[in-house]
Amino acid sequence: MTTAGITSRAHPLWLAYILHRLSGLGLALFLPFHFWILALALTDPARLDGFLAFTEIGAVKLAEFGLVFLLAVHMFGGLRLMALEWLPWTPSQKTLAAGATALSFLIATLFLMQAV
Amino acid sequence: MTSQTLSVTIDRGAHGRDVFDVPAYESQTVLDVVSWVQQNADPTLSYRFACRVGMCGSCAMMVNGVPRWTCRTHVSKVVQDGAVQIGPLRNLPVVKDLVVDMDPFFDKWVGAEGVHHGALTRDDPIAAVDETSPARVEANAGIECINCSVCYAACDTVAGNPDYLGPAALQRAWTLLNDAKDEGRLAILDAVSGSGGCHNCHSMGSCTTYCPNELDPMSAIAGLKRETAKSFFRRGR
Amino acid sequence: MLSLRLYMLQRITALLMAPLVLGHLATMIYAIQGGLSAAEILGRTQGSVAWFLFYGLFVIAVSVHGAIGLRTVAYEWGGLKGAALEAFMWVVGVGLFALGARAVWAVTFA
Amino acid sequence: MKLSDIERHDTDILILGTGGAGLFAALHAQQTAPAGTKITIAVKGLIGKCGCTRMVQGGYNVALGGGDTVERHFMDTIQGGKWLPNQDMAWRLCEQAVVRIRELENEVGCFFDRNPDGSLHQKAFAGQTADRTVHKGDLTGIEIINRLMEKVLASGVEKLQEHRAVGLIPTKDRSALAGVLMIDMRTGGFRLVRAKTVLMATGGGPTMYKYHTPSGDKTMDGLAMALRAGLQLRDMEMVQFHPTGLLAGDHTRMTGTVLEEGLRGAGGQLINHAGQRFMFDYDAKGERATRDVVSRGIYAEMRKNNNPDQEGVFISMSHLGTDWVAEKFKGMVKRCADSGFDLAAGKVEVVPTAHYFMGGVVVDVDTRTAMEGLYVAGEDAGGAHGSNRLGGNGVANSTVYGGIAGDTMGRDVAHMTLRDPDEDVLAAEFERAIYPLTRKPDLILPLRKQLQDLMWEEVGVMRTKAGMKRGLEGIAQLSEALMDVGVDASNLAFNLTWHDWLNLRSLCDISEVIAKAGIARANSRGAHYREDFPEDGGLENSDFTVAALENGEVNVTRKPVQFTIVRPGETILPEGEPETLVAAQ
Ligand SMILES: Cc1cc2nc3c(=O)[nH]c(=O)nc-3n(C[C@H](O)[C@H](O)[C@H](O)COP(=O)(O)OP(=O)(O)OC[C@H]3O[C@@H](n4cnc5c(N)ncnc54)[C@H](O)[C@@H]3O)c2cc1C
Ligand code: HEM
Ligand code: SF4
Ligand code: F3S
Ligand code: FES
Repeated sequence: MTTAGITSRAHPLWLAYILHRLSGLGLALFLPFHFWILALALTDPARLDGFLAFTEIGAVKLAEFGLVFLLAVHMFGGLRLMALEWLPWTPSQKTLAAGATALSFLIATLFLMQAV
Repeated sequence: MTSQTLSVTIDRGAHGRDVFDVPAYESQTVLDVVSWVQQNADPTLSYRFACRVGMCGSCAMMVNGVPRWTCRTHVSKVVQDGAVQIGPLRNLPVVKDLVVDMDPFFDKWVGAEGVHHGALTRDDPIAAVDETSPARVEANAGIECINCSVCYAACDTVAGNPDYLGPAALQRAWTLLNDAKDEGRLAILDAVSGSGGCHNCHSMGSCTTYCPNELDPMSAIAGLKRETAKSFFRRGR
Repeated sequence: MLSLRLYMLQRITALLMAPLVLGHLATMIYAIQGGLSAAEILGRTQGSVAWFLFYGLFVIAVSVHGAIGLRTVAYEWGGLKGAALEAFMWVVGVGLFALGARAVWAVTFA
Repeated sequence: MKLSDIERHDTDILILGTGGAGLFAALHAQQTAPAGTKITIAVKGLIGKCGCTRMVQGGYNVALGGGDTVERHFMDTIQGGKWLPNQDMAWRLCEQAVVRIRELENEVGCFFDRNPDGSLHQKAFAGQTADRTVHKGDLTGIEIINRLMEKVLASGVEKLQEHRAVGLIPTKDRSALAGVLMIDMRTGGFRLVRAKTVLMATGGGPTMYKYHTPSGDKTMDGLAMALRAGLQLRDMEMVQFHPTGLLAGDHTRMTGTVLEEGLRGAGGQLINHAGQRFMFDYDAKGERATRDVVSRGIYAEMRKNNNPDQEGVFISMSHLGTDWVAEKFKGMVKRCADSGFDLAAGKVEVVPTAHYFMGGVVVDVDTRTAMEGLYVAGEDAGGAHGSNRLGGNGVANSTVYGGIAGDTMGRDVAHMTLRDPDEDVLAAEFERAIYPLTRKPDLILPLRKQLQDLMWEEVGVMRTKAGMKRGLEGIAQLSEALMDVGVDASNLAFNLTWHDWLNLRSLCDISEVIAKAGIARANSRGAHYREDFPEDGGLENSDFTVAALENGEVNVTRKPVQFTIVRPGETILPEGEPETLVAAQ
């Protein structure tokens, strides 16, 4: 009940935290699926091709983009975190947080642009 | 001013919520509002305070869902459309109404070795301390903590992880680690490396954001992570 | 819940993965030019010790990293404790590793 | 609730209160008591988080060389107290403070501010002839109490938090203390704790004044209990007013809280309703005069103005430079800003505010009282300060004597046993505490306000016999009225309103003693100023008041001060010592 108040007043560092967690969760949920598809190369190359062709479809493409985005967000979020924890600390971490997210977004978008 | 009133909702745990109309004044803190209710409207309302000037850290509550020291929170800062909602501090067991049991907070304070480990005695002279030395500056940064538990209430890691020592206790440990007079280095590093230690912190920074004294437990905890990581490579634990 | 050891493992695997992820992303960006096909993937990776090591390391790191990460979330948000929590972590870790190893094997030496 | 519902609990050493005195006693008792001695600490709030030691701003007086000596500290204390202090107690205070500060720094781990060369930084409060006050910024109390608190929490003493002592229960023959009756505030239940030795360190607290600084939990409970137990109380007319308390209206708990002394020291100006500086009309030192003098100056201006819409005077800092003030007095400026006042650029309305109580239980230099098994230290004990406490001597007193009490109890406990309580007294104290639960509930606040106004008007900064007589009558009426006000007894758990009633009960009882002692002293000394007797009555003939309950009546007598170390007009400083070592401001 009281949690709501805190989150509704979320500040940049908390947003960075929740983004990192959700992206990590998303990745962890996606990964088994990703592995399973790749393993099709062993058992059923035709179906793998089927899936890969699938990626040309808009919705799937968006999902793929989402995954890369997750990976980028999570990775830069993670690197941000480790910088925060281990490098002599600068007070401008909010900027750092924002910067990292922006950078990851940039890369993801780049990816998308390349892909189309 | 007295013609105006505030609509004050107070969370009373199992008894639900009560709404009171409280006269508004120019100089009025959230603690004053709560006191007015107890002194004039509902004599059974329970809350805790002592110093009334932000020194004792016993009056913290959730105000509109945010942890705050109530004696130093002017109503005008929190009032929204003439209304305020007040509840007991988060992450601690409620004794009654707005009173929480702070023992877990202090047990963890002690559990983080948050106590001076000295080798000198009263028979020794007072050691010279260079206040500008980096270690002292670092130690000094967290010294004004009033153990109000606001950071502890703000932290979602505490909410999800009952073992987590929490920001204030870990900040105290960091202060001691940097205190040249303290001899408890290994004990502290062990205490903050255990299952409830600093490594549980996700640097979500709510502690630093809400600390009423503008302290920065998040950075203190980062300091602990650094030192424990170093000692991990050196000592292998 | 996170002891120093798990924390370090999580961070070390994260650091390890950073270049791997970048490498993986770069390959992907390069590879999807003109569409993906099973043959294309296999053509690149089949029989390559380098790719085997690359993705093998990736899989090990991600299993360890993901398992520890999910353990934290399961504890904080799911209330999983004690032996159940440890079991959960191991199942996730071993599961991810098994699936990943199979995939890597599939695209390299199978 | 029945008498038989009282839970019974035994311990060896019981400590009431967790200010500097209580916490130090706990640490020292552990060091001196035989192994296996059980130590229990009971407190009205949470350990270390209530009381006034935590609120100490300015600092801790101790002579640490650089020209300053224990002798000089002692002479300042005696002169500041206008020759009324118990000289042996004052001496011990000054002498032991030197040990205690090393203990705080070395064993307890306190941080204190340093000079560039690494030594302790010391400054001078008004009334001191040397830079003597050790401090941590202007939050010295937080540092001292937090460090003590964590030591005590880690030491494993038994904790009875939010336990309010309501009665001292003696043995049948009344010669010794058997135990203390308490209310477990969290449940509303009663607990009788028997102990071989008990330290009372509940810290006085003159909160019966309209404007007051102490924390809300301090309401003279200890002295009221001691009075009922038949103990002698000395110097009870001596209430110290701090000149600059915040004035923010009577609906806020901020009113009365201290604006620090350093503001005046740094050149802060006091401005009256007409916009004029006035302190030089009263004293050559202007705003920098001692607390009692400035308090009286402000009070006189307030009386001259006599305007209910603008009661106080103003403190103004802006001429010193807004930025400089904001930087130098960061904490104070922030505190004012949180309450809606601009200290750095604007002016803030202030009034004298009741700050400290010099009076207290008669004890010996080892904190023993006339009652075997009962020890008293800190603000509850009388004698060390006489008629006026120097800024910085308060926390020194509570920590020094708290430690001594712990040592003394630790040694005495070895040859003491648990005693049986007088069940009649127990029953009476119990009845007294539950009395309001049997009456028809009504508001308590109006009575408390009336008492506070009355004490402020008639037994406050300036006093006359006629005024104090009116005060006494008023107190009697309020006391009676209180007995007609009941408390809703449907839920006694954390029932603050019940405790408000008990607080007011203690305050009424001690207010009466203050007024009677004030009448008994027909001269002016330190904090006690008689408009009808402005002279000091001759230092050679100094005597102190002693109040005690006799046949249910408060009776005040006077006893001559024993000049055991130094006589008025003399000094123990070596010949040729300069009057003051503090550079003139
Ligand atoms: C705002 C302020 C600033 C001050 N600044 C200075 C300064 O700069 N230098 C200086 O030397 N002095 C200063 N003083 C004075 C100093 O704080 C006191 O002299 C000293 O701390 C008293 O210590 P104590 O241990 O006797 O009492 P306290 O620290 O007041 O502790 C009393 C304890 O007893 C408890 N208690 C009360 N009633 C009961 C009961 N019925 N049952 C159980 N427990 C009870 C209280 O809850 C509290 O824990 C200041 C005081 C105030 C109010
Ligand atoms: C370069 C790549 C990666 C980096 C740098 C990285 C970094 C991190 C870091 C530092 C944490 C700790 C967060 C904390 O303590 O708050 C973390 C948590 C986590 N990671 Fe990663 N990670 C990476 C890749 C992955 C991948 C591929 C997955 C997919 C399984 C993943 C899943 C998780 C999960 C589930 C968490 C737990 C989230 C939490 O505790 O809030 N990570 N990551
Ligand atoms: S760090 Fe800040 S919020 Fe946390 S307990 Fe200390 S003062 Fe309160
Ligand atoms: S809010 Fe909690 S997660 Fe860490 S940064 Fe502060 S302790
Ligand atoms: S009452 Fe002490 S901090 Fe608020």
